Amino acid sequence: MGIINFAPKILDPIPGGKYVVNAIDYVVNWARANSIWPLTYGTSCCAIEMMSSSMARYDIARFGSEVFRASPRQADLFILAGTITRRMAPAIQMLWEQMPGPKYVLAMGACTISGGPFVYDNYSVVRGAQNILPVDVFVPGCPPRPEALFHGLLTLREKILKETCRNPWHEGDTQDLSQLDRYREAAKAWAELEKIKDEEMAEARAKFKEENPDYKSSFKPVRVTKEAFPEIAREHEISLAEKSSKGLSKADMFKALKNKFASVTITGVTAETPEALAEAETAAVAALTADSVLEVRLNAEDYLAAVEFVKNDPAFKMDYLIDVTAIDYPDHFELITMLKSLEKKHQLFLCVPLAKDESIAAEKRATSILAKVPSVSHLYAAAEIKEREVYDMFGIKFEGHQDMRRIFLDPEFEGFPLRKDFTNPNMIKRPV
Amino acid sequence: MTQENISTKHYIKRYLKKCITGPWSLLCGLSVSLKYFFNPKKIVTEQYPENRKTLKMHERYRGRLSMVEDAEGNNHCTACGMCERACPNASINVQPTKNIAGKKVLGRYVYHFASCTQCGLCVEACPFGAIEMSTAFEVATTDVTSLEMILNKKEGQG
Amino acid sequence: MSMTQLPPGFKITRETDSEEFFINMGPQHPSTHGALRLALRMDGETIVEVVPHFGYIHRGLEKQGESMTYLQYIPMTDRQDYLTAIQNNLGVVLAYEKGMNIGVPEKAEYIRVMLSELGRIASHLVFFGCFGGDLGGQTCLLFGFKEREMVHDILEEVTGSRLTTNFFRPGGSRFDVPENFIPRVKAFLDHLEGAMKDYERFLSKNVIALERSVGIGILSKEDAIAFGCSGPVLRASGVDFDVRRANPYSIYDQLDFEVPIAHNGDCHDRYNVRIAEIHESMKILRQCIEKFPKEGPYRSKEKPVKLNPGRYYSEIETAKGLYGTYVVAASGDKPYRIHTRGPSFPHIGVLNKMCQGGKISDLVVVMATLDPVIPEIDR
Amino acid sequence: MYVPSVTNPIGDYVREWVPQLVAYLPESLQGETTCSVIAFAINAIICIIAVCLVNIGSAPILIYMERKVCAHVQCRLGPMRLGWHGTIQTIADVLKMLFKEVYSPQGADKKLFYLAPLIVLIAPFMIAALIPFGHNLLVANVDMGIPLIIAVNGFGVLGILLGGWSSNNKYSLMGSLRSGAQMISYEISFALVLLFVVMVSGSTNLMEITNGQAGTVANWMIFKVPVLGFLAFIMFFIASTAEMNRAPFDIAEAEQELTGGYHTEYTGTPFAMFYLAEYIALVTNSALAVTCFLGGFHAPCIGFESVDQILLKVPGVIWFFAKVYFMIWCYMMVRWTFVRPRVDQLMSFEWKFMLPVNMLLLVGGAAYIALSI
Repeated sequence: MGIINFAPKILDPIPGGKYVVNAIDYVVNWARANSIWPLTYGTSCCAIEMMSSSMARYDIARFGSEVFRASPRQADLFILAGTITRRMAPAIQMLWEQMPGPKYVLAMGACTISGGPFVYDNYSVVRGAQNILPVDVFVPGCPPRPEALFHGLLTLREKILKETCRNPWHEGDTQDLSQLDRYREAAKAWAELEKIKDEEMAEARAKFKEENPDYKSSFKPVRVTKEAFPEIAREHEISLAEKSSKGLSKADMFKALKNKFASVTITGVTAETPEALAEAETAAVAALTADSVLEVRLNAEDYLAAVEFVKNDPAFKMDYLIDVTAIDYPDHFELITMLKSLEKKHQLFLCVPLAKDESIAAEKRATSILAKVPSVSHLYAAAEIKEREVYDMFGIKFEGHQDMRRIFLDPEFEGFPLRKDFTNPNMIKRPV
Repeated sequence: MTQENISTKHYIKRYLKKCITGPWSLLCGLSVSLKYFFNPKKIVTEQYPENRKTLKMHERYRGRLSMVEDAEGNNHCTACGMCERACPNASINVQPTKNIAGKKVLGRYVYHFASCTQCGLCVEACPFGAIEMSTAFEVATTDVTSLEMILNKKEGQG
Repeated sequence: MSMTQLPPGFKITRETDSEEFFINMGPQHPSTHGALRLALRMDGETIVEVVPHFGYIHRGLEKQGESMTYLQYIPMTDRQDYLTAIQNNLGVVLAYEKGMNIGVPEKAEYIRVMLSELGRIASHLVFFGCFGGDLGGQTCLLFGFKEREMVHDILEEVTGSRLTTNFFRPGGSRFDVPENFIPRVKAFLDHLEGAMKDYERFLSKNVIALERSVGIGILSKEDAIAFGCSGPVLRASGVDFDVRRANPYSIYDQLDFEVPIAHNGDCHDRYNVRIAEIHESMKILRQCIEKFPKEGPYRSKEKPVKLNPGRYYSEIETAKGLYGTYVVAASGDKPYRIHTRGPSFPHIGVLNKMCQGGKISDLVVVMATLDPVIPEIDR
Repeated sequence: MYVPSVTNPIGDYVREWVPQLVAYLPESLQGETTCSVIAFAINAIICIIAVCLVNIGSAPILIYMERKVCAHVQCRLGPMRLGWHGTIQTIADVLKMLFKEVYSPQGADKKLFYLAPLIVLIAPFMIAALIPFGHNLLVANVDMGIPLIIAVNGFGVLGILLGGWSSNNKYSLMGSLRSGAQMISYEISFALVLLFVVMVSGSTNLMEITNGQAGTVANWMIFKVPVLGFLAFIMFFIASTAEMNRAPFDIAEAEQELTGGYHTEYTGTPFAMFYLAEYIALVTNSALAVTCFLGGFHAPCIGFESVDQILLKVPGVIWFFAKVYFMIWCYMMVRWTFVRPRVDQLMSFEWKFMLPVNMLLLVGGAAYIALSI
């Protein structure tokens, strides 16, 4: 890595050359340790703290590190600020490779050290930057304060000052921690220790029991007295919702929809006869509190027509699509289309049960598309990306959608994460 | 961007107006930066390693988890495991053991600082006030294994 | 490159192909505000088409939420829109309260509103900084963050953390506010008033900033509604919609504030709306300081940690826009499904529409004024 | 045989001493020609060292100054921990960059890739040789000073274009193309403003231009021609900012758009050279502004005998550098205040505003000369 590393080879045979090498070491290390230019890189919360640290209050410039380089070729330090996902990992590796040596990596925050909040039940987060890069300094915290980052910088400085020409900077090694489950490891280790202890202590315990047959512990754990709080009813919120609700009432909306589409019902309402059903539905709608949203259930065949109807009907005028999402039940999906009228201020959720395709073999079910529904992206432009999300997460195909690709996950990704039967080799089940 | 369709007269008028308002607005901006440049009192920088002595975190600041211990190093933990269950990502291992009387007491309180998000839910959940969030923030390290900590010095009482 | 086979996502087909080329912006780029990748199809300096590629920070929060208790999910919302984490807490807590059927004491409501508005100010100050910074004026970035630090000081004193606050709980909040909270907020507001005057003089009328933002990235009213935009982006296009006004929560109905609206829908309007919102938030905070109840509980009696089975939806107005939380509760203390509707997602969806025909420099300004937070999109 | 001579006291001193030294040489080599050749060689080396010292020596000072100025505008402190108030921070930066790994990206044209930063350095060095730093401190007293500066200034853009093109990176290429367009456009304004100076002072020799501004402050070009002089100064300021690719006209680097423009792919020493060239250009452009508009090395006399006596005691070179650093400070304040225009706006600003105004300036200058005679 540069001519400096040949200095010992040339200078050592010369008498007194060692001192020259040491002097060179001192100067070079002094320069490297005091001029650390970080790379502008950040993915999430830690990036904001990293930015804060370069701002007026904390001012990373005092350390000479305010020169955040946008190009990796001019940077010395890679501050890994923010979660590393499996999709981002190759990009990060590439960035690191583009940096000229000697280069250092500082893992900032819990996510980059171990996966942080995303360790368990997670399919997309890399559990620790050590899996992909050699990390020099770890700064725990979520996110660490700017001061903590500075402490990390100072720690790195110490580390750089220890380098010599004879033992120059070299690329470190990565560690495979992708399947490390800290909780279970620790529990296992403890269980073994406990076994040994039990055996060792067995005698002493028996003896103790003999000597103190009616021993009672004097230790009484003191409970922390918690403040007492009054119970408060939900009046304010409900009256607030009542006051602000304009436009069509829930009952009117339901009635209008029911008249138009026969399949419209309310979730969970069942009855023997159509008359009883209608009565029960009206009762259910009337029972809805003001702060809840009317959620009507209708068949997939009526879905597109219903959305079109509420969008164009002058009484409804649902011009705003809040969201499209779905729920996975064991035997069916439910597609929720959340609609709103900006003008009339009323909301309506359409809930469409979609039967899962039974013709697909059991072993292929988890990775194949199980349901289809017409797309509403031609009615609401917002639905385009939302439907892609539902497709990506649930494997529900939207017919008539222009651009049905996965949105968050790689095209090669197998399975649909938000399904209940989703499995992934990278997922570790929560131990507690 | 769209092409504008305006008359020549209007265009010249706008051009001249810009010639006057433009420099003025720039001067306004410059006056602000000059004001800040010549006013050292506006500097808000806190010099971290130098101000270590005076730097105090707020009382509620959530640094790393620590055990409440008395002078002899006894803790209040009963190894009930409430904190363990409250933790969003299993960063706490409460490892109980049996004391000489055969009663379940705390053996080791393992804290995985590497994955802790410092949300404070464990402290909220603890019925005995045995743990707290300390205000330590200088926690950087070059050795990741040092982030797995055993918080209790002594076995739990019982 | 042959245009007959366009990379995925590009839709416009053209016959001439000699001058066009592709540029990848991101996933690590100074002005994509995080890990977002924009594939640009360029004709010289002019943008023909933008295709955003999401998912570089997709962390599977919703999947993880299904195996967490309701309370454990609150800190997870901090990590979505980390610029106003406190408002995200409020959003999810409001949905829980519906399911738990508990009310909130008056003092807690004031604490909620005040902290949310402080969060809004912090977020908009970051916007101010990033807007200036993306235009090339690094000084604006530092100015914006300077005052933001003060907000975060207050937040830290109250909640215990600067960014990831994890403060609100169903029925109130984690702690009471400390004694010096009100004087501190007051002092901060007095300071901010003066600082904002300076900052507006610094950037608002700056002729170069005007040239860069007026008439750039125009978003029509119809498009803004159709694409599901919300918050300042929607209001800058002339739609008078603010959840705090249209569908008030907490005590926003008792407070006197205006909803700033602009009509051109260009970058400068979005900037103006946000600056006006900082002033409105200050107005709200001043009213809250006056009305703040000194006595009273800061939370209601603790309820069991379960939600009654059912589906609950709450929406709030965060600094970015409409933040909805949809919780499907079954039996047990874990949600069956928890879904977040973040405001930034639709904003990136409309990016292509706003940038077509502009320059690459315009894209940077448009991105800055959309003010997206990528982890909130990807979740 | 004609040997060019360097005219300044040091040159005379060398010329005096060289014959004495030559006397020690073998007879066959002695003679007039040898003397003048050796004297020229020694003088040339001294000049090169002087130019390098002024240029390269000022770069770390300027970088430090820039970091401090920007820090104080932004209400922070800037480098603080290395030396007193971070004074030796830039030295550490330079040393570190020298010891960094150097490599070129895959697919780059290696020869041009490494040549580009050298080319960028040429222009400011050549201009520095033409600037009179004091009454006798001048490397090359060229009669065609201003035309030479205008000619040499175009060199910088070549380096940037080559650097951007040879990097094999789209961002670099876009940056260098923007920069090429920008510098070629602003060259016109730059030349026209200098022409105005030439017209008013009646000479293209920089020494003569400076001497034409001797006397009080009122004789400085900026005040000599009422209003027009100041306007020309502002025009020069804008044009030279654009020539140097400095913010707010740094669209070639535009970190937020192009991540670094033409030097995106450069590492270590080559990058340091680009960095250096930027700051040396800052010195030379400020020196040019001082020479042409602010009276060069003349003291800012105000017309009162007693005050002027004291002011005149200070050597001219100190006045010169004081003025240069004031100019640099102005450039820095502008850089840290304004935002960056878009590339097409920058062009239309040049062609629709700068050029007409400069033309008017020339007309005004002509009218001024006609009236004053």
